[in-house]
Amino acid sequence: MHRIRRWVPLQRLREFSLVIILIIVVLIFGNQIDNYYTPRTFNRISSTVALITLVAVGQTMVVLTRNVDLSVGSIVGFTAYYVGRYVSKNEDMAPLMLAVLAMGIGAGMGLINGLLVAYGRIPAIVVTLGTMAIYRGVLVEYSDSKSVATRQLPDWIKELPQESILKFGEYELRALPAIALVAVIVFFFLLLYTSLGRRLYAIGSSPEAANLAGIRAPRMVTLAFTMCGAMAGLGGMLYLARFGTITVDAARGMELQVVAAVVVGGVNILGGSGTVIGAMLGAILIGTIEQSLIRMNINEFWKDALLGLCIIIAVTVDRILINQLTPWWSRTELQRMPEEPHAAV
Amino acid sequence: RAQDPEPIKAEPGVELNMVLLPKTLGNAVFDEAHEGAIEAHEELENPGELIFNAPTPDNAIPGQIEIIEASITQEVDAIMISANDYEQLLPSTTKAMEEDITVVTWDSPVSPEGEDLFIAQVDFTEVGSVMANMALSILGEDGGQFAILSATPDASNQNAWIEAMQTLLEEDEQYANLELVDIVYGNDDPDDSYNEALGLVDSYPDLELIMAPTTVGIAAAAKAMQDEELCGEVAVSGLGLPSEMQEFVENGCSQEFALWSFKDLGYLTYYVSYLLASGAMEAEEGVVFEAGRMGTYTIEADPNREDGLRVLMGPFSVYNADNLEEWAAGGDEEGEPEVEATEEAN
Amino acid sequence: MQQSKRWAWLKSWEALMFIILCAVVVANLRLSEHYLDLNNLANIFHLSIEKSLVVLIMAFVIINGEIDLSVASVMGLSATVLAERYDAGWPIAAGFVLALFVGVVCGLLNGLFAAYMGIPSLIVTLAGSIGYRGVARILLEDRSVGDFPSWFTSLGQDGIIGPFHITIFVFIALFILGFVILQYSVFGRYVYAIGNNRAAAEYAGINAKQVKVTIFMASGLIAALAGAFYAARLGNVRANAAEGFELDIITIVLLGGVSIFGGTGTMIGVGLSLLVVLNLRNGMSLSNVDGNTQTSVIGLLLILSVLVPNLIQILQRLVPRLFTAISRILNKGGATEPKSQVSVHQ
Amino acid sequence: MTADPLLEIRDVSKQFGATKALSSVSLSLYPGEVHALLGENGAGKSTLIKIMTGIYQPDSGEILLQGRLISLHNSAQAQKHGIAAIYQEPLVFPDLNIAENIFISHQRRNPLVRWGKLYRDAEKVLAQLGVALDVRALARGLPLAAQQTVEIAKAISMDVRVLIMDEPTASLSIHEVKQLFGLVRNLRKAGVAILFISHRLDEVFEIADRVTVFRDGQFISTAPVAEVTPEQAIRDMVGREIGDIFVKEPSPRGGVVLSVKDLTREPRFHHINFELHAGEVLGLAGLVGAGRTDVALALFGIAPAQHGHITYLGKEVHLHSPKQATRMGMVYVPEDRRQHGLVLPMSLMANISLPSVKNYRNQLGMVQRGKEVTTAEQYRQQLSIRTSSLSMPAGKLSGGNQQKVVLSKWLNTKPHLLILDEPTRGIDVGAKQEVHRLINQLAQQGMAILMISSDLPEVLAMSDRILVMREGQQMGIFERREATQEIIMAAAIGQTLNMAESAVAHA
Ligand SMILES: Nc1ncnc2c1ncn2[C@@H]1O[C@H](COP(=O)(O)OP(=O)(O)OP(=O)(O)O)[C@@H](O)[C@H]1O
Ligand SMILES: Nc1ncnc2c1ncn2[C@@H]1O[C@H](COP(=O)(O)OP(=O)(O)OP(=O)(O)O)[C@@H](O)[C@H]1O
Ligand SMILES: [Mg+2]
Ligand SMILES: [Mg+2]
Repeated sequence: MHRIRRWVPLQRLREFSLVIILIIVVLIFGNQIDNYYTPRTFNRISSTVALITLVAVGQTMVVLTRNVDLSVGSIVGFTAYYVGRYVSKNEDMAPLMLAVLAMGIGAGMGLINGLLVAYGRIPAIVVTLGTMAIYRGVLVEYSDSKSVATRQLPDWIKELPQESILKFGEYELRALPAIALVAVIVFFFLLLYTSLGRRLYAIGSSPEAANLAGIRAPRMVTLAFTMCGAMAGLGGMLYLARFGTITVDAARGMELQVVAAVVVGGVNILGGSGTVIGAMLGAILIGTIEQSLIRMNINEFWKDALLGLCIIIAVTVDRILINQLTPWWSRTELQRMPEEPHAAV
Repeated sequence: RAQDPEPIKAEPGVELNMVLLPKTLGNAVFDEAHEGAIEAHEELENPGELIFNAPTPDNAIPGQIEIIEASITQEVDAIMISANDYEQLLPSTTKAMEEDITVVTWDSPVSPEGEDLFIAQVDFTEVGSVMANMALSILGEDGGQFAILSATPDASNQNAWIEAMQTLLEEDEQYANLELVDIVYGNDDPDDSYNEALGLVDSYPDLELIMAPTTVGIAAAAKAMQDEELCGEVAVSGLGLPSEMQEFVENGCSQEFALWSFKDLGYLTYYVSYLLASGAMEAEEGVVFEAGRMGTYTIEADPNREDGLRVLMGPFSVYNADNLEEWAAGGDEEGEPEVEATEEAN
Repeated sequence: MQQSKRWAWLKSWEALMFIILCAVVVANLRLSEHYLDLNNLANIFHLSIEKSLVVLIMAFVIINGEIDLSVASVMGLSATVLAERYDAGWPIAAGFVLALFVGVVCGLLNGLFAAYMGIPSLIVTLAGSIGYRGVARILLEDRSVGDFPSWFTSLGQDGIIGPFHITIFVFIALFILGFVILQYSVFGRYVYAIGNNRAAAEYAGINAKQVKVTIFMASGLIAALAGAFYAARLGNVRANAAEGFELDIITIVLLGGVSIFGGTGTMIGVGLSLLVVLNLRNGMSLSNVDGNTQTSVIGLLLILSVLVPNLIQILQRLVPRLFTAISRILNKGGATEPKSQVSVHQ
Repeated sequence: MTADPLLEIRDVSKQFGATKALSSVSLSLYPGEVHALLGENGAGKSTLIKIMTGIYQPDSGEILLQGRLISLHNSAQAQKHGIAAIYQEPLVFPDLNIAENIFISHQRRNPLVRWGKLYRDAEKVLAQLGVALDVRALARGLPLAAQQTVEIAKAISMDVRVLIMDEPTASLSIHEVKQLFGLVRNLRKAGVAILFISHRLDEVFEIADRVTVFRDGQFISTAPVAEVTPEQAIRDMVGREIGDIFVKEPSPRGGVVLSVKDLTREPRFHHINFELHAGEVLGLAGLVGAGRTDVALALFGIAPAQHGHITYLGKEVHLHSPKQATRMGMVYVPEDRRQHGLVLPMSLMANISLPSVKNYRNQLGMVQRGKEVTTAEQYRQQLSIRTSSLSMPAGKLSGGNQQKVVLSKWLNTKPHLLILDEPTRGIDVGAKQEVHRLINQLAQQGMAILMISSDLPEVLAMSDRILVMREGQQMGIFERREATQEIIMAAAIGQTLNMAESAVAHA
């Protein structure tokens, strides 16, 4: 036990607990739904979750620094639209270049958020509530209320969602989940093994201490927002690939799904702790519940209530699991005053 | 069409401030309606203003109320509403009528006491029969399983159409083999609609058709089938925009879908409102009038709504591989379908 | 020093909001001749009365360091309960009481999970907002219930003093109550203390959990009351009542100078910000500005209202620094250093 | 010391609103010297330090490093110049582990984190300080003294030329202080310039080479340590003579207020037994980490004990929340004022009345500000809290003044049983006397007082009896007359007296 504790830090516990809950959830639904354990279910859920995961990874960067980006839905919508328009006029654009363009636009919007938050010293929620409306407004103006239609898009982008990268029998790893997975891995290492990542944690953990320690918080925060924007931009391109038809309402409300995934995944909304793996697990958990409820043969009007109930049960079980497991894990935890960070926004 | 001798004609040049109030902003169909209204506005040389305004989707009903109230304050002459709710706008539309403002609904009505009349794009029962016919033509004589992907559980238009279709399926022998297995709701959100469509496919392995009486739903469902390479197996049909659906008809994900012209709807709505607000016409059953390029219409009792009056625009355009090419070749730039309406033989 | 104290309030958030409010009012006066119509003045409040009510309690919630995203769903649920019971033959007053009770129970659930289970209120109330709305859907499905007794609808639709509705007076009463409690009572003191430093408050013998649960329950209660008002104003209820209200409500509270991290903000600031937003929206509606642009403008205002004072501060700090640097370059290690009078660091 | 100064402060002034924190002070630091800075609470010491590390910018004046003018706009720049500080209030990153906390400022240099090396290095640094903390453990919830240790480790791990220490020893006991001083001497040998701030004059006179005194933001004097006496230094600080160190007057011992039997919370403390009478001051001594705070937390219901019995005023009680304890007239003055003691953004007046605010209600339940002002004013005078106004946010007070607010806040609840945890942490000599007088006075009025303190002279001076703890165990209870520094120390480090004496002699 000592060994494990030594090499598996406490933070992993959150992920462990989420995996357990995920397994429970899958078992329960498997029991309720015919043909649940099929490759199809897997492919469905993985494709659906991919988009949220990707944006949630970026959001994690921001939330770690004790900020939040509520404009991601609008950024996804805007880039989806813009990239769609752009590619319909420049059909021979290379896929990679298009991705770069999407990330660039997203990063630009994220940069604006970041500058306002870090150098304008405005609370992130205020800035991004504002830019959420503004970016959407810009999209409405820009689009002139026309939508991007599937037929305007080059084939490769339309076919991207059905592209399969890896196949194990009928289980496929499709392009969208693969991209999300790559993002998760990249940012996992970025956060764990680079000093940049550690400083993001430091800033969120204690902004005052970061200031005293000589960490350039404004730069880091701006960077975090920019990365978040870039991920949302990439998300926009994938959104375009997935839905083809893009209206000005594209991805409206996505920010709440993303924030929910991040927070359910154990990223502290007050900053300083959490991992992208957790955020991904959060997205998978909510996505699985949502998708499975769709499959379940119950009255349409009961589904929302059940979804809310499932989420609250899942997070409660998670909390209880963590409380039970923590003493096992950590020697020092027992020595501490039981002063958990209280949760706010 | 009614054959009354003297249709009422509009007198151009009356100064009337009019508000065109669609459900939400940023939806292509409502912009087309706006174009139609502008065309009529110019044709009638109205020196007044044509105001086009709408709320955001997350503030739909209260937003429409705010706009109606603001219009009352501004003492406009007519409000043309595509209502987000059948009853909840009533207090404000009635108030508008009390202030002598003409209230005409289009696309989606309010309860009759809160409007002068309703410009029905098509007959609600007809939508049901068009959908049933499309289902029949796609599934064939032997029939098969199909499901409906609607907008929201409380979208009154969609519910009326679906109900009409269900009645028809039960009553008419012709459709005996069509088995409606489920109705699901995609909330007019591409994401939800996409997932609901896939959920249907997973839940009903023998499903052959998804019928989506909503433009958002049909496009999302078609894309979902395309992504899952199910286009040969599960067909998608319903009410869709040609511009959005062309691709899917070409690649076989959707054989047929239908819609009416929103531009014409806007045009007609404007004409009717102008006639009523200028006092040239009363909103009474049996009144015959001429609506510019669209010809003569009669105000009739609305068979679906007690005490309601309507002007039935019609007809439906059913689009398929044959006429979509024409449509694409002709009207792509202007966004106006050139296809002649294919009246359903029913 | 005396001088600086007297004018110190000018630097406060409330002063800033007041200035913005004046600007908005002046702009409205110039843009629309109808702004001062008594009806319009009543409408400013009346059309957003439900949101305004909930803003009051949301200020408590956020100052206490929590958030309640479920208010809109609680409003919807309470309206639904009221309507459903009425439909089932209960007198409306009984339904009203039950609706309030349901609101309190929702708040209690939020509070128990957030305060006693230690789950972030963001998740709890997000789940709540889905779940409570879901319960409303279960109750009413796709039905709509209306035809309430006229005394009930007249509460929400007819003025009692001129065009001013009784709901406005309820709001004023609650505002004063909220103001006194938050600013002058022991409970208010606790709210601030817990919002700033929960641990220190608990060491001081304050039962933070109890305070939080109380506030969540009050939030449920007020939301339920607002839901009932909504039913009265619209005269008809569907399960989707008040959907999407939470974001507007939170925006107004934040614009009022309440920190999302809790502990700061005043009722006056929130009241002023409410006036700013309502007047701004009204002015824009009268100028026929569409919903999206309205939201964008408020978003921009939200950012600018913090940015501008901060920019001034930053400039105040940078300019002397720049000046120092320049003078240093000019006289090479120069002896004359400008003194900046203002302290900018806090 | 004949060399040029390494760091020089010239005519630095700083004003906060109406408060003139520093007016035209100067100070120079030479390589290889320990320079002590003395001054009353609020004299401007911490402000000067924050200016030296770029946290604050001076309104006027200049900073010279090796004769060259430098401007510091943030602490990163200061670090580049080799200036590092241990701040008065330890501020750790709760979500980072201890190793990372120590090295976070270094990480700029290499972009990749090598975890293995990080842990090894951190262990090395802590070993130098003679402490064994688990470097892999998160810093969240670390006791104050451990936080302070981490801060010290952080500062000494940097390659510094100038090390500033703002009351590093305030929460340490003699044992740790000795370790720290050993380290400081090594640094001095290596040519580091050290600025040392403390209110414990004995420490200052033990370690410092030169002493500078500030008063009310003004420079008063600088002199080699040999040329000043403690009395003189105090006079310079306070601006007047102050009487002898306060002498405790005995108070009548009343009935048993609190009786604790076999109190245990593994692994922090076990089998604690004592009785506390009305009118009695029971000192709780021990080294840092002995578990004293944990006993207090168990009594206050924050971290309840697992076994044992607590009898309070004759009734057995099960305490599980501070509210419950407070209601019964038992209050706890926490050691960590920033986290547990104060609501920093609230006014100092509101902080003082917070636990007893219910007593300030009128019939309508509104708080009567007038009464609040009276109370706050009374404590301001009694404890000489230095502030420009009673509505100043508590966070803007100097460290010692914050501590006085914390004390006022709890004294004002008029409890039966008062648990004090490091009550005079960071309080200057003059005010300390006042606090001691107050404690004595309360005891005379019949209050039972449990006083935890790492300041051994304070424990000896104030207690009727002294309970000594070591690693969670009760080592014994000593009567006032039999207790000496040596005996208590010996018990605290778990040696018999003779061995302890030799240990002290060798250190
Ligand atoms: N940020 C601030 N805003 C306003 N006043 C401040 C601020 N920081 C310090 N002060 C004031 O400046 C004065 C000097 O404070 P400083 O912290 O330097 O004192 P100190 O000498 O360190 O005292 P102590 O021994 O109590 O730590 C105090 O009166 C304090 O109230
Ligand atoms: N300076 C330190 N060095 C190493 N460990 C420490 C130090 N300070 C605290 N700890 C850790 O914290 C635990 C106890 O802290 P706690 O504050 O409860 O004890 P305490 O006796 O009240 O200390 P204090 O003297 O600070 O009041 C110890 O077991 C130890 O693990
Ligand atoms: Mg200090
Ligand atoms: Mg302690």
